[in-house]
Amino acid sequence: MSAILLAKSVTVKFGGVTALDNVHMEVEEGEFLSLIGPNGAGKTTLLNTITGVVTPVTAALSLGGKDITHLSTHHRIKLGLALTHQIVRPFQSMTVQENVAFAAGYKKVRNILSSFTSVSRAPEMKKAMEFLHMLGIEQYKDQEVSKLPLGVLKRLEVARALAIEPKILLLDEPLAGLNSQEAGKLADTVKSISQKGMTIVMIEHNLSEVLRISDRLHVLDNGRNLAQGEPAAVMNQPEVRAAYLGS
Amino acid sequence: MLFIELFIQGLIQGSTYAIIAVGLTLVYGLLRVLHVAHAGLFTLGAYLGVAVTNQTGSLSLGILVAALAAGIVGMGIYRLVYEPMLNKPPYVALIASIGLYIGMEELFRLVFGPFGLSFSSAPLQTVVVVFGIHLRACQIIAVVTNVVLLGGLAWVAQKTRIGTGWRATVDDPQMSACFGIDPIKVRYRVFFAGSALAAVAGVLVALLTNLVEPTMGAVPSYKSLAIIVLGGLGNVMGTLIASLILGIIEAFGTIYIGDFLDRDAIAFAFLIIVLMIKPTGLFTSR
Amino acid sequence: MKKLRWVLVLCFTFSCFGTGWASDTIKIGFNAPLTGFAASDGKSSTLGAKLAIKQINEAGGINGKNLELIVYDDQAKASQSIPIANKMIGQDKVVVGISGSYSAPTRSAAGIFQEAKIPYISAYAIHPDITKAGDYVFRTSFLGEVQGRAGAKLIGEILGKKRVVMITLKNDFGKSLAAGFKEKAKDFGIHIVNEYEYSIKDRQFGAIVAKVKSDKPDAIYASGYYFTAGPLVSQLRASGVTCTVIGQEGYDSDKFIAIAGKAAEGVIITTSLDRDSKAPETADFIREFEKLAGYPADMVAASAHTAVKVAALAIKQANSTDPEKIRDEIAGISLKASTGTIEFNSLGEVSKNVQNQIVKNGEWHRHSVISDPKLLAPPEK
Amino acid sequence: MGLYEISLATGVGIYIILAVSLNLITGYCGQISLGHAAFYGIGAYTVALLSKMGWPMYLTLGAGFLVAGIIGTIIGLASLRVKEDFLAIVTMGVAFLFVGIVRQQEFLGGEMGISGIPSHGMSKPGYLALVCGFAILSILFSWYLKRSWMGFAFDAVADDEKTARVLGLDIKAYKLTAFAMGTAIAGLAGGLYAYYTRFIVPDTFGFIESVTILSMVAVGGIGSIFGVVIATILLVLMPEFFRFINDYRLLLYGVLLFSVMRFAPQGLAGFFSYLVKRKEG
Repeated sequence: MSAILLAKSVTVKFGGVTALDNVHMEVEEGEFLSLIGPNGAGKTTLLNTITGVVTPVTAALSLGGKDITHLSTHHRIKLGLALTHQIVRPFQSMTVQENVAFAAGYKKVRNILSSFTSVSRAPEMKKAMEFLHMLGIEQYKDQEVSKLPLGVLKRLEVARALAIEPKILLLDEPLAGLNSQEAGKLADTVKSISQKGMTIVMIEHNLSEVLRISDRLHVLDNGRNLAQGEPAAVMNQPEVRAAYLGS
Repeated sequence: MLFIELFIQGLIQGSTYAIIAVGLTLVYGLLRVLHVAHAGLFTLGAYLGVAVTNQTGSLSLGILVAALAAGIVGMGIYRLVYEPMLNKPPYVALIASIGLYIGMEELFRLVFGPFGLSFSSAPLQTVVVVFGIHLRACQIIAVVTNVVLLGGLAWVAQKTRIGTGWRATVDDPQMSACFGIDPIKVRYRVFFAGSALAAVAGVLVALLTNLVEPTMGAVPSYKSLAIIVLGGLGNVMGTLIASLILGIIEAFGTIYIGDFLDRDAIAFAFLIIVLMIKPTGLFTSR
Repeated sequence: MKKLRWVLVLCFTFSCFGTGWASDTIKIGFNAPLTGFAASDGKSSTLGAKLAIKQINEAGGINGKNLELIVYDDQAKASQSIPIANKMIGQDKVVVGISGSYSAPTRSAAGIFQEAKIPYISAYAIHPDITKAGDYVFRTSFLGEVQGRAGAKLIGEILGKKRVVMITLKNDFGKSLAAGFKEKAKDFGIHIVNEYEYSIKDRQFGAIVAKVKSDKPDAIYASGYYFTAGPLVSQLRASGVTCTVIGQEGYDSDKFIAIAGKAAEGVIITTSLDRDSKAPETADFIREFEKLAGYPADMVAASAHTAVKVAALAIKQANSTDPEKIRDEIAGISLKASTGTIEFNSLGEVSKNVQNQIVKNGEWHRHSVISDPKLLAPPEK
Repeated sequence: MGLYEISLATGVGIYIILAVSLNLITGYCGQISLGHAAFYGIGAYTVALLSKMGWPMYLTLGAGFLVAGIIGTIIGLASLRVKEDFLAIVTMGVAFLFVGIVRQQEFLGGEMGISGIPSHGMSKPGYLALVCGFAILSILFSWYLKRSWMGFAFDAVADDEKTARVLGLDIKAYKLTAFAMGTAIAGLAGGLYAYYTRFIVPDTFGFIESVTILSMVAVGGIGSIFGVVIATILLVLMPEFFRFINDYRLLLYGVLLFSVMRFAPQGLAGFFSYLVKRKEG
């Protein structure tokens, strides 16, 4: 199994603070990797470096074998990357279905000319229904996003990210803010998506769900690699326990 | 010799810009609103200042009345115009403010007539020769008032509790409310202070030109927008320095590149060049 | 809150009724800048025109009918005067149009009046292209170039000053004056040391004043209106510049003296309204205007008054309201008006003396008269 | 239709093209522009110069369209670097720069402007038909655009740029396209204005005119086509209807702008849909 996403010697500095110090991460095709570590370990910064939102001091990033270190964000997305936000960001002016339909039409908005010539939205609206169904929120399809509960919006984020048919899906704390029952259900949905072959990298603090659904763990602690490997084995390592419980 | 004089004239012009712009930058810092009608308060101050001085013969009373009246009108504008629009997109307040400015300009013309107002006998016109340079008392006072007022405001902003309250509310209204600072009161105080300063600037310009017209606020209404961008939004010291730099550039510009660009074009060319190099303006906006 | 929206919509629909009910008056159209930066000249010119209408109607009107002045506000903008001209011609059916406004709106209205074959008289706008619109367009004041040449003669010959600095207002008024001045400067031995330009919005002239001081000229030829020239002259004097300042009809208003105060003393301007004129037309006008308006007469009011008198006389002589006949009468007219004798050449321009006025203890007074027909001859074609 | 009505209708037609073109930039793409009159001016000056050189009308109008669009794209590039708070002020700077530069160049007629622009050669009603044709064309174009995927992309950019970028949208390209289209159509309106007045001065294309155009879009309801068209007709005709009360016309205009923004900030479009909803509700 080849590494679909490679992040080598990633160093990021914000002003004087070193957020990431020579971090190295590999993601295998089709696996479900969870990125864990205490608050401020640099998890979201690593994710943002991969998507190009944050510009690193040094880094060597490759996706599906192609070097994406110097590409702009939308180019990286076109190469098969997708990201959901820690704080949900639905399009307020659109309904739930339109949110996903817009993402589903990613081929049509790829270049200016094709976006101008294509008009029909029906196929994308239909495709959007599939993703909404996959995430179990098809009954909210015509509602304005401003009035929807957090759980639905979290699922909308995932559905929208899937709609651009990425090779690898980056989830930034998808379960944050959900009660345990909702979190469990969303975790199962995400697991089923992974089992259908989608490579997933998830940042999550809800360790019980992480251990339950992840194939592999990668642990960061104040900007450095701490450990990585099979979930149960990683959790038993003393330095991981110390990092979480604070020695 | 000529360069010194151009420099001084630039300072004088920059000073009047600064006193107007500071009110605008405070309001923008606080509410993210482009308060174009602020220039209407500048004109209102000029009219009241001259009218009261002509009646009572005392300039200081004129300035006081102008500042107080403009301050109250400024607060009224916040309450009636901007408060209901705070949650609306930015262009709503912008267009409303422009409509308000047009209305104010017309009201001045209808109330005070189209011919403009002058001092019956303009005070502070005595000429002082400072190593060869002839300066009118009002020109010197314009620079002094600017330094005193803005320096004082900057000091208040930095050192006093009210000032920190203002800056905290600019940064994060909800957070500062948790520390017992009522953001609404702060807004009223900022509108009062900013409008009063604009009125003082109005009287100063009336002293410099001895002419108050309904449309005298047109130039400051857009030029001070350029200044608050240059000076960094909500940044008092930044606004002061940006205004002085702009005044000096305009003074030298009119003489040396006057036949290529007119005065307004020089100011905005300078602004766009700065923004291209440093998109956040000369100084970091607070 | 909802009610207010309905009120807004209702009051708007009621206002849709036009005002064109028929009446037996002879209509004369008049466009002037009643709002905007030129509102003061708009008010003066409108009052000057209304005075003429009042005088004519009180004297029995024309062939038994009263004159009616249809006034519209063009904000001194070209885009505003186009619909106005069309409204005057199309709806109000004016027999003559008069411009009491600046050059830009007058130029665009002139083209429309020419096309509609209705005579159009420009009271004080000085742009050369106005009368070039065609044979239906006339001008009762002299061109910018002509007045500029008069300024050169005033400085070079009458005052004998040789080193001159020009401060030119950057609009068509200032530019055409400067062109005329430069054209004749050499003939009168004038050496132009420097020329500075300023925008109509400027009121503080610190930079230009400082530079002029370092040039040390014998005289300054500064173009502007009273609301720019007033501050300019007072700032020149305050910074120690003592040489004579020569202006033009744009200064011609008592507001100039009110603004510049003591600094106005000794300023000389080329204009067409002579305050000390013995001629009855001028003296009467000055007295009557002050009674009607409540403030002393100025050149803009006098020009509008003259233009209306020209139109009225032409209608009377044509004894008809047929625009073509009125046009022919205007072309051949000879009228002694407050701003001098009005006789048009083939291009619709006038050739009249230039009255130089000087500010003496706070008032405009006669300084000298230039009546050099060759110098002041307007263009023929 | 008398002379007056035709000239008024032609003026309304030109303003509709202008307002619809600004709506592409400000309404669809959410970029506030206070300098739109500069491109109106670029179109007018291009057509004025070329027509005086004898070029036929369709060529000059095409040139005005292209030149304004090209300069618009360049300005768009510069504006991409600026935070959206500053965008309004930078575009305002563009309005002043345009007038400031044009006023100083002799070949552009400087203060005197350019006069003697050859006539369009059509009858007045004929020219009105041409202007209305272009107006309808620009309305249909923006109506089609709203339905196309480009319109969908513009909605996303206007709604939340960061999210649109993370969904793979090339934000810069779409903003530039909106700028280019909007400024080009404004250039066309400028060309039509040049033939309509047959002489142009710099001041007609300054900051005040940009504010007038933006007010039409805002009063109409940002992003809505028919709201903007109705608001344009209202704001052009209103001063004409209130011609007889000369002294209060501008005051009324200011009050109207203020009260629409105060009481119906979503503009006429919002106001009508509010009525429709209330009827259904």
